[in-house]
Amino acid sequence: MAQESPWEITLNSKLCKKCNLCVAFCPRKVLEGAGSPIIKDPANCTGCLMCEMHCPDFAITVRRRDAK
Amino acid sequence: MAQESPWEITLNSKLCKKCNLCVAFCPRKVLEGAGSPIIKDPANCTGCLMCEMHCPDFAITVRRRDAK
Amino acid sequence: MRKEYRLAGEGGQGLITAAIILAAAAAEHTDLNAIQTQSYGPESRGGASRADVILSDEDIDYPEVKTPDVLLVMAQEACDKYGPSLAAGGTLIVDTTYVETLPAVEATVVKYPVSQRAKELGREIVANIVALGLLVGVTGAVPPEAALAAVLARVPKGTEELNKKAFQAGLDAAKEVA
Amino acid sequence: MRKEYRLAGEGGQGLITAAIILAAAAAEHTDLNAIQTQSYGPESRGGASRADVILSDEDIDYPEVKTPDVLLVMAQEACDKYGPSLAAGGTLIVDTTYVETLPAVEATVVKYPVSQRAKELGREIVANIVALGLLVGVTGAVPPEAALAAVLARVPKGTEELNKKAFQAGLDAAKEVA
Amino acid sequence: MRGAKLLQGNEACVEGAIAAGLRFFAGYPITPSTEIAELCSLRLPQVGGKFIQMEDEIASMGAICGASLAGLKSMTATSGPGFSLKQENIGFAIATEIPCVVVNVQRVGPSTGMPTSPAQGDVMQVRWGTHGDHEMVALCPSSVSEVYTLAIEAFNIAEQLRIPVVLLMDEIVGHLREKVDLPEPSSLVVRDRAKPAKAPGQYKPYEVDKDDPAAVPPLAPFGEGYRFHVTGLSHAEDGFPTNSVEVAGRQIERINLKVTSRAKELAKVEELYMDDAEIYVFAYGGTARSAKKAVKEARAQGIRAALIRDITIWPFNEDILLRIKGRSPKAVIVPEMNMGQLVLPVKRVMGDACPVIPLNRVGGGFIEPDDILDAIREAK
Amino acid sequence: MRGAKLLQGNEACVEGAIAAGLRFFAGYPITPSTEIAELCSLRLPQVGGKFIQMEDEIASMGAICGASLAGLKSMTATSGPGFSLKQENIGFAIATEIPCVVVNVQRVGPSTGMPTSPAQGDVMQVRWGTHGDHEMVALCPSSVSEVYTLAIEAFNIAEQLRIPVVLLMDEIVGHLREKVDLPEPSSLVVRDRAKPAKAPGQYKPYEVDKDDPAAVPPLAPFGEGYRFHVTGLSHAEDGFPTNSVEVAGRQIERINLKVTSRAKELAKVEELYMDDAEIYVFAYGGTARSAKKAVKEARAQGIRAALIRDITIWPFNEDILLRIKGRSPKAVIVPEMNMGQLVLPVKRVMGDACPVIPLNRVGGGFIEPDDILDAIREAK
Amino acid sequence: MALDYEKYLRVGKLPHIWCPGCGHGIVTQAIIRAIDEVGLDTEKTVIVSGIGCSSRASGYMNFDTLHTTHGRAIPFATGIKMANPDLKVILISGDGDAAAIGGNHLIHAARRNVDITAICFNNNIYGMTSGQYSPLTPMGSYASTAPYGMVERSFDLCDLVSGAGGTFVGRSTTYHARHLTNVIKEALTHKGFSFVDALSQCPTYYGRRNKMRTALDMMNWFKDRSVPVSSWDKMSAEERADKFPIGVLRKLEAPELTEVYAKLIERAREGGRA
Amino acid sequence: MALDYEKYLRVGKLPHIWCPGCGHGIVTQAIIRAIDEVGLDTEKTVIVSGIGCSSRASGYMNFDTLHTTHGRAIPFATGIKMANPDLKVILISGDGDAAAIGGNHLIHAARRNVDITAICFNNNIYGMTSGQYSPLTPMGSYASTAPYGMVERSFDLCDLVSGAGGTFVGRSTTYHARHLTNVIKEALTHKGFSFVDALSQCPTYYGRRNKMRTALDMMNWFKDRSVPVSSWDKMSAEERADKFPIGVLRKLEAPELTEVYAKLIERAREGGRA
Ligand SMILES: Cc1ncc(C[n+]2csc(CCOP(=O)(O)OP(=O)(O)O)c2C)c(N)n1
Ligand SMILES: Cc1ncc(C[n+]2csc(CCOP(=O)(O)OP(=O)(O)O)c2C)c(N)n1
Ligand code: SF4
Ligand code: SF4
Ligand code: SF4
Ligand code: SF4
Ligand code: SF4
Ligand code: SF4
Ligand SMILES: [Mg+2]
Ligand SMILES: [Mg+2]
Repeated sequence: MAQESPWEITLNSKLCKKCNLCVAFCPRKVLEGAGSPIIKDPANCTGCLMCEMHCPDFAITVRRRDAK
Repeated sequence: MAQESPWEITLNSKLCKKCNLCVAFCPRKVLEGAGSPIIKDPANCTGCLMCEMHCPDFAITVRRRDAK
Repeated sequence: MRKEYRLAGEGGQGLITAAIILAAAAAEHTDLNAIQTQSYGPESRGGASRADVILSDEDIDYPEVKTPDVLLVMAQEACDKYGPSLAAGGTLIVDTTYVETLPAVEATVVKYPVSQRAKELGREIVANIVALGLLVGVTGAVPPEAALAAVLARVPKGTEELNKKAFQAGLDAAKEVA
Repeated sequence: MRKEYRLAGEGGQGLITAAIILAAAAAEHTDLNAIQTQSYGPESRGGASRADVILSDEDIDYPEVKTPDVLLVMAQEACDKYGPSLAAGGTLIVDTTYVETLPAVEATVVKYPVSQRAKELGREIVANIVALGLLVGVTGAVPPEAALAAVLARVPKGTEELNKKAFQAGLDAAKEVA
Repeated sequence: MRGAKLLQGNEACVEGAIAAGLRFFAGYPITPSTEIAELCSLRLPQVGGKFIQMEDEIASMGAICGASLAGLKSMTATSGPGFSLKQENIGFAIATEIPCVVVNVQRVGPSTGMPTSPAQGDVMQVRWGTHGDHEMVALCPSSVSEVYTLAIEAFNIAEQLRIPVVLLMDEIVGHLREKVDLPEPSSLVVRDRAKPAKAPGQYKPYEVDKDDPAAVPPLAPFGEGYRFHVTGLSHAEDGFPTNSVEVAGRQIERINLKVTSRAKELAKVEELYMDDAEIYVFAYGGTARSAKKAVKEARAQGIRAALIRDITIWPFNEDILLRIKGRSPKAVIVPEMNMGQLVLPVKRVMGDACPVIPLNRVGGGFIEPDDILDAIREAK
Repeated sequence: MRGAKLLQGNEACVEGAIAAGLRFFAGYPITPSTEIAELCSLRLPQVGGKFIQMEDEIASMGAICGASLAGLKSMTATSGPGFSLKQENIGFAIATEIPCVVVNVQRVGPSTGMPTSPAQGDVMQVRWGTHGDHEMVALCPSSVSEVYTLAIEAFNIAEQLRIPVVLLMDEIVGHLREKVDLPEPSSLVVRDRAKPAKAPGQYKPYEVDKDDPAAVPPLAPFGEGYRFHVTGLSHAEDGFPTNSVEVAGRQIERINLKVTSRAKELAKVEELYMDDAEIYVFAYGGTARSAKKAVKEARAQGIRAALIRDITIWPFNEDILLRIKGRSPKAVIVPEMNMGQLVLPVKRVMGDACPVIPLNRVGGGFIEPDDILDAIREAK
Repeated sequence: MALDYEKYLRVGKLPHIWCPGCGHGIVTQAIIRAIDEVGLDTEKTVIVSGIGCSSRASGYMNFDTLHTTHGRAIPFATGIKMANPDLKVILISGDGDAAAIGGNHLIHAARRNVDITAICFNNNIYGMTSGQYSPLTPMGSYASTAPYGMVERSFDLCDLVSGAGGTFVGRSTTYHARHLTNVIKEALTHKGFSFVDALSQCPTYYGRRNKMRTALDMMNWFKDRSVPVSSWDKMSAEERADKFPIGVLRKLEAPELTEVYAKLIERAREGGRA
Repeated sequence: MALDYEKYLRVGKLPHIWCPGCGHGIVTQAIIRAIDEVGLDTEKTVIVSGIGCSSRASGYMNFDTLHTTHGRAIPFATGIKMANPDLKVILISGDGDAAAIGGNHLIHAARRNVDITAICFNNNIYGMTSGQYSPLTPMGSYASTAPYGMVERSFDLCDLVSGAGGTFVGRSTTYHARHLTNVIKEALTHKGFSFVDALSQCPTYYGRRNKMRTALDMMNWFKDRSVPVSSWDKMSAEERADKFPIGVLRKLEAPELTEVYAKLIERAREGGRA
C-alpha cells in the first residue's frame, strides 16, 4: 500500500464544474475522471499545486497536512 | 535697375494677416516688412515658393509670368 | 384554444431549439398562432433553464407562460424549479434519465428515459428531438408531420437522418408510455 | 439710474480688461451694482469686439447692453459696427489714432489720440488704461480713485507704475478735451 | 422569406430593414439587441450590403451617419447604456439632417440594470436624450410582425424627413418568437430620400422653402460632384456656419417643423372598442399586449373599456386624446414598465377632463393583464 | 474672497463649490463652461484638492464617481455635447448612489450648435437624458451670487441624498460678471454624507429602511475596511447583483423616492407680486432676468403680473402652480430660450385652468423684457 | 501552499457565473495569489472592473470592489487613485472592455502613468454577450458577428500599451498559471501604470466556433504559441510568426501621476507660480 | 508653381478664422498641394474633420466636406469609406480631437487598416477652447488648465499609431512645409490607414504662455528639434533626447479593410460559409 502523502487534496463539489482541467494539469496522475474528478492516487501527490492553480472554480485545494 | 524676374509675386491684402512668416522664410530677402509685407526686391525671386508654402493665409502666391 | 408548453432542463440540452421547432411547426405548417419565449442571461447560464411555447387558434395577446399546460423536464433542478408552475390537470413529461424525484402535482405524468434513448441512437445531443417527438406524440400539440418538417428545416446539415430517427423514437415512445 | 457703457475695438487692445476694471471699480469700491459682459467666440477672434458694462444704483435685471449711453471706439471697424448702437444723447469717445470716420450720431463726441498717447508713455499695450482714464474723466462713471484702485488690483505685477501713469494720462486728457 | 414564418422580433427588425433598403449597419453588441447585429453581419453581405462592428456605440452612430451621407440606407441597434452613448451623435444627425434608423431594444435601467429583463424606461430619453432643441420620431411595435412593418416605416420616415428615426422596442418584443406572415415584396412601399434636382452650384443642402417652411431639402450623396459642407455648428442654408441669431433660429425652427407639422400623418395608433367606451387604456409596446387582453376581458365582463395602442409614441399623439377628451371619459389608464413616463404627456393633454391613472412596474416584471383589469375595474 | 466682488458666474461656481467642500474636479474643456475647469486647476491644489483633465467627458464623469467613492466631494462641468456624453455615467451615479455635482452651462444646440451663445435647450435632457427610470435634482441660478449659493446647495443635496445633482446654468449666467457679496464662511451651511454607524460586517450600502422607505443609506468611503461592492447592475441591499424583480424593483423605487418624497423641501422659488396677480410669468435662469424686468414694468403700467422664478427646476415644482391654479389665473406665460420645454410640465399641472403661453426663442438670441411685456399685455 | 480563499474571496457568492472551463477563474485566482504573495493590505486595496464576464470577477473578491460601466473602469480607477493615493488600485477588464469600448482610457492611463495595475482577461471574444468578435479576435476566425470569418486585423495589446507610453507591460496565459501569477506580482510592485495581458479561454463562445472543443484545447494552443520573452528576443521574424512572447515585455521608470501631483499641491500651497 | 487656390479652396469663405501666424493654414495648404500633386479627383475626395481650430479646415476646402463632432471624425470617415470605397477619404483633426477624446477611434482605424489618410494638426494644445493642455502638451509646460505646469506625460502620436498596428506613419512640421507636403503625398498614395503627425503652431495659446512669442519662434523650435528619420535611426539614446524624427517612420503592407470586405461580399453572395 502506498505511503500517505504529506499533501491533503480537498475537492469542493459544490463549486466544481467538472471541467477536468485539474486532471489534465496534474503531472503525477493523482487525479482522474471525466465528470467529477476523483482523487485516485493521493500518495503520488507532490504538492505542486498545478491542479489548484488551474482550477477555474476555486474547487480544488492542496494543503500540507502538518500546516495549520 | 534690376532685371525683371520671371516670377510674379501676388499678395492678397484681403487675406494677409501680417504674420510676416513669408518675410522670414524668403531665402532671397525679396520680401520685407513688419506689418503688411512689401515686395521689395522682386528681381531677386527664384520662385522657390518658400513664402507661399509658409503663408498660413493663402495670401501670397508666386507664379511664372509666362505660365497660363 | 390557448395551450402553453414549457420545456425545462439544463443549458446545453437543446431545449430552446426544441421549443423553437415546436413553435415553428405550428407557425409554418398549421393554422395555429405560435409564440416562443425563453429565459435569458445569467439565469440561463448553468442551472435550470426554460423555453416556453404558446399555441392558439386565436390571437395570442399576452406572450408569457405562467402555468404551462404541458411541462417537459429533463433535469432534476429544472423539475424542482418549474414543477410547481404546471397547471392543475396538465401533463408532466419526465426524462427519467436525469429526473428522479417528482413534484407533487395534479397532472398526468409521462415518464421516459429520453436521454438514455438518445444515447442508444448514437448521440445524446439528439435527446431534445427525442423529447420533442415524445411531447408531440403525447399531447398532439401539432401534427407529427409538421413537427418533423420543422425539425428537418432547423437541424444542422448532415444530421437529418439521426434527428429523424430521434424524432421517431420519441413518437414511438409516446405510444409505449400512453 | 442705470447707465450702459460699451468699449469696442479689436482683439488684443485690452478692452475686455478695461471693462472688467470699470465694473470692478464700481462693484468693489462703490455702492453701485455692476455687470460686465462681452462678445465671445468666433465673433471675438479678429474683427470688431466689444465689452460692455452696466452700472446702476438699482438691481440690474436685464444684463445686456443694447443702446449704450457711452461708447468708446478704438478701431474703425468697431466704430462702424457699434456706432449706430449709441443711445441718442449719449457720449462717443473716439481713439483718433485708429478711427477716422465717425458715424452720424446725436451724441457728445470726445476725440483723443488714445493709442498714440500710450505709445508716448512707452507701450501701446496700456492704451486700454489711458482709455479707461479718459472715460472715467469724461463720464464720471466711477470716482477716479475707485478706478485706479481697480486698475492696480488687476494689472500684472511690475506694471503698476506704467498703468498708473496711463490712467492719469487719460484723466488729464479728459480735462483737456472737455 | 415569404409565407408564414416563426421569427424573433430582432430578426424581423433586420428583415424589415433590408426590405426597406438597409445596406449599411454599424453596431456594438448589447443585450437584448445583439441578435440584430448578428443577423446583419450574416444577411447584409448577401444583398451586397455592409456590416461593421465598431469599437463602441458612439462610433457606430458616427459610422451610420457617414455611410448615409455616402448614400446608403443605414441603421444601428442598441439598448439603454449604448443608447445613452449615442446621444451626442444622434444630435448631430438631427442637426445635419442625416437619414438613419436607430433601434433601441429596451432593458431595465438605470445604468447596467437588468440586461435580459424587459422595461420601457427609455421612452422619455428617446424624446429628450440629446442636448438642445429637437423633435424626435419614435415608433413602438407590440408584435413581431409589427417590428417588420415599422422597421420599413422607420426607414421611409427617416429618408423622407432627413431625420434619425428611433425604432423603440422592448425586450419582450425583441426576444419574442412569433408567427408572422410577411407581406409580398411587391406590396411594400419603400421610399428613398429626394436627391437634388439643382446643379451643384445651385444646391443648398439646408434650403428654406419660402412657400413651405416645413419642406425637406433634398440630400446629395457625397461623391457626386455637389461638394457641399455638413457641420453640426448652427449653419445657414448653404451648410456653412453662421453666427446670425435669425439664420440659426430659422434653421432650428425648420428642423423641428419638419416633424411637428407632420404630426398627424405620422400618428399611428390601434384603437379597440372606442365607440362607446368610458374607460381607456393607453398602452404601447410589449405592455400593450397585456392591455389588449385586459380590455377584452373587461368587455367580456361588461365594462366599457377601450384600448388606445400608441404606435408612433413621438411626436406625441395628442389628437386621439383630444378626441376622447370631448366624450366625458371616466378615466385613462396608462400601464408602463417604468415609473410613469408617457403618462406625463397623456396628463398634459387630458387636462382636468378625467383622472389619468398611471400603472407602473419596474424591476423587470411584466405588467400582467390582471393588473390592468383590476385598474379598469377600480376606475369604473 | 470676502466683501463685495466682481465675479464671473463660472468663477462663482468654483468658489461656491470649494466653500462647500469640493476637493476633486475632473473635466474636459468646453465652451462656455471652460473657465470652471481652468479655475479649478488653479484653486483646488491651493486647498489640497485635486484637478485632472480627463481624455473626454465620459472619463471625467467616471473619475468623479471614483473620487467620490474614495471619499472626496467631487464635481465636473461641461456644456451640451459633453453633457450628452456624460449621460451613461450619470446613470451609473444615480443607480449606485454616488454623491457628486455636474455643472452644465448651456449653449445653443442641438449638436455643436453655437458654442458661445446662450440657450436653455437642455432642460428636459437634464431630467431624462440617461436611460432607465430615475429622478433628477437640478438647480438653475439667475445671477452670479446665486451661482455661488446654489453650488453649495447642490453639494449639500448631493451628499445628503447620495445622488448626482445638476447645476444647470446658461451662457448668460456663466459668462456674466456681476457684483456679489459673498457670505461669511461661518454663515454657510455645509453638509457631508452620512458614514455608516454599523460595523463592516453589518454594513449594507443599499439598505432599505422599513420605517422610512425614502431613507438614504450611509456611504462608506473605500479604504476604510467596509469592503463592499458597488455595481450598476440591479442590486440587492448588500450591493450585489440580483435577478429578483421584487428586490430590483424595490431599489429602483427607493432611489426615486429619495427625491420625490423630498420634492417640497427641495423646491426653491422666488416669487414676486404674487398676492393679487392675474397673470403669471414662470421663468428660470438667465431668462428670468428679463422676466423680472418685464413684470416690474407691467406693474408700473398697472397690470397685475407676477413672477414665479423657478430655481429648483427638477423635481418639478408642482406646488406653486397648484397654489395659483386655485386662484383663477388669467394666464401663465413661460418664456424660455428653447422651443418650449419646461412649459410642458407647467401645462400638465395647470390643466385646463387657464391658457399656458409659451414664449420661445432659439438661435442664441435673448428673450427681451419687451417680448415678455408684450405677451403679458396680450394675455391681459 | 493552498491559497486562503476565505480571506480573499466572498466565498458565499460562489459558485461564480462562469462556464465550466472558463479561464477567468484561473486569472482571478492568479490575481489573489499574487496579492497574497506580495502581501497587499486587503482593506487598502480596491478592485475596479468594467462590464463583461471577466469584469464580474470583482464581485467575488473580498475588497472594496467597483463594477463600473462597460469600458470605463479606468477613469473610475483614476479618480479613486487621485483622490486617495494610499489605496492600491487593481483593474480587471475583458479584451472588449479594455480594448474596444475602453481603448481610449487604457492608452491615456498608460500615458499618464497613474499607479494602477490593469489586468486584461483576454479571451479574444465578447463572452458576456455570447461571442461577437473583439479587437483581439484573430483575422479569419469565426464569431457570431463574423459568420464569414473576421475581416479586421487585431491589436497586440502589449504593443498598444507600449506605444501609448506604458511603463510596465507583461503577458502570460492561463496555461502558465504560476508564471501568470509571477507576472502579476511584478506588475503589482511596479510604481506607475502596469498592464498585464492575461490570455484566457472562452470555450463556450470562442473555442467551439473555432475548432477548439475544450478549455484544454485552448490552453494547449496558448502553450504551443507562447515563447518566453528571453527567447523571443533572439528569434527571427519567421520564427516569430504565429507565436507571441510571454513574460515582462517592458519595464521602465517614469514619474508617476499622483506623486507628481502631490508635489504640485505642495508648490501651490506655498504660492508657487500659477 | 503656385497652387490653384480657386480649385481647391472655397475662396469665398476666406479669410479663415485662424489667428495670425497659426500653423493650421500652412498644414491645410500642404494638404491641398499634396492632393494637387498626387492628382486626386476633387469630386471623389471627401474631407472629414472633428471639432477644433484645425477641424475648421474642412469648411474652407472645396470638396464634399464633413465637420463632425469632437473626436468622432474617424467613425464617420469609416462609414463613408465602407459605404463607398471609391471615395478617397481624408481626415483632418487636432491633437485634442485625434488623441484626447478621439484616441480610441484613431487606434481602431489603425488596427482595421481602413483606407483613410488622417492628418493630425498637432499644436500640443486645445486652441479652439483657448489653451487647455492636451495629451500632447509636453510635461512642465504651461496651459490654462496647467497653471503650475503640465504634470502628465505626453503621447508620441507616431508610436501610438504604430503600437495600434498602423501601416503608415509619418511626421513633419510647418517649418518643413515642402517636406510636410511630401509626407502627405506618400500617405495619400498608401493603401490602408495612413497617419501624419503634422506639427503646427498655436502662437496665441501655446506660444505666448511658453516663452515663444511669435509663430516664427515656434517654427524654429520645430527646426531645432527635428531630425530626418534616416539620421534618427543612427542616433544614440542621448543624442535623441529632446529631438524627434521626421519623415516616413513606418510603412508596411497589410490587408485593407474595404478590400477584404469586398471579397467577403463575394463569398456571401456565392453562399459561402456562414
Ligand atoms: C455601453 C455598453 N455597451 C455594450 C454593453 C454590452 N456588453 C456587455 S459585456 C460586453 C463585452 C464583453 O466582452 P469582454 O470585455 O471581452 O469580456 P468577456 O465577457 O469576454 O470576459 C458587451 C459588449 C454594455 N453593457 N454597455
Ligand atoms: C464633446 C465635446 N467636448 C468638448 C468640446 C469643446 N472643444 C472644442 S474644440 C476642443 C479642443 C480642440 O483642440 P484640438 O483638437 O487640439 O484642436 P485645435 O483647436 O488645437 O486645432 C474642445 C475641447 C466639444 N466641442 N465637444
Ligand atoms: S479543475 Fe476545478 S472545476 Fe474543473 S474538474 Fe477540477 S476541481 Fe472541478
Ligand atoms: S498538487 Fe500537483 S501532484 Fe498533487 S494533485 Fe495537484 S497537480 Fe497533482
Ligand atoms: S518664391 Fe522664394 S524667393 Fe521668391 S519671394 Fe517667395 S520665398 Fe522669396
Ligand atoms: S505669410 Fe501670408 S499672412 Fe503672413 S504676412 Fe506673409 S502674406 Fe501675410
Ligand atoms: S461565456 Fe466565455 S468568457 Fe463568459 S463565462 Fe462562459 S466561457 Fe467564460
Ligand atoms: S487659437 Fe491657436 S490653433 Fe486656434 S486659430 Fe489661433 S493660433 Fe490657431
Ligand atoms: Mg473577452
Ligand atoms: Mg490642438
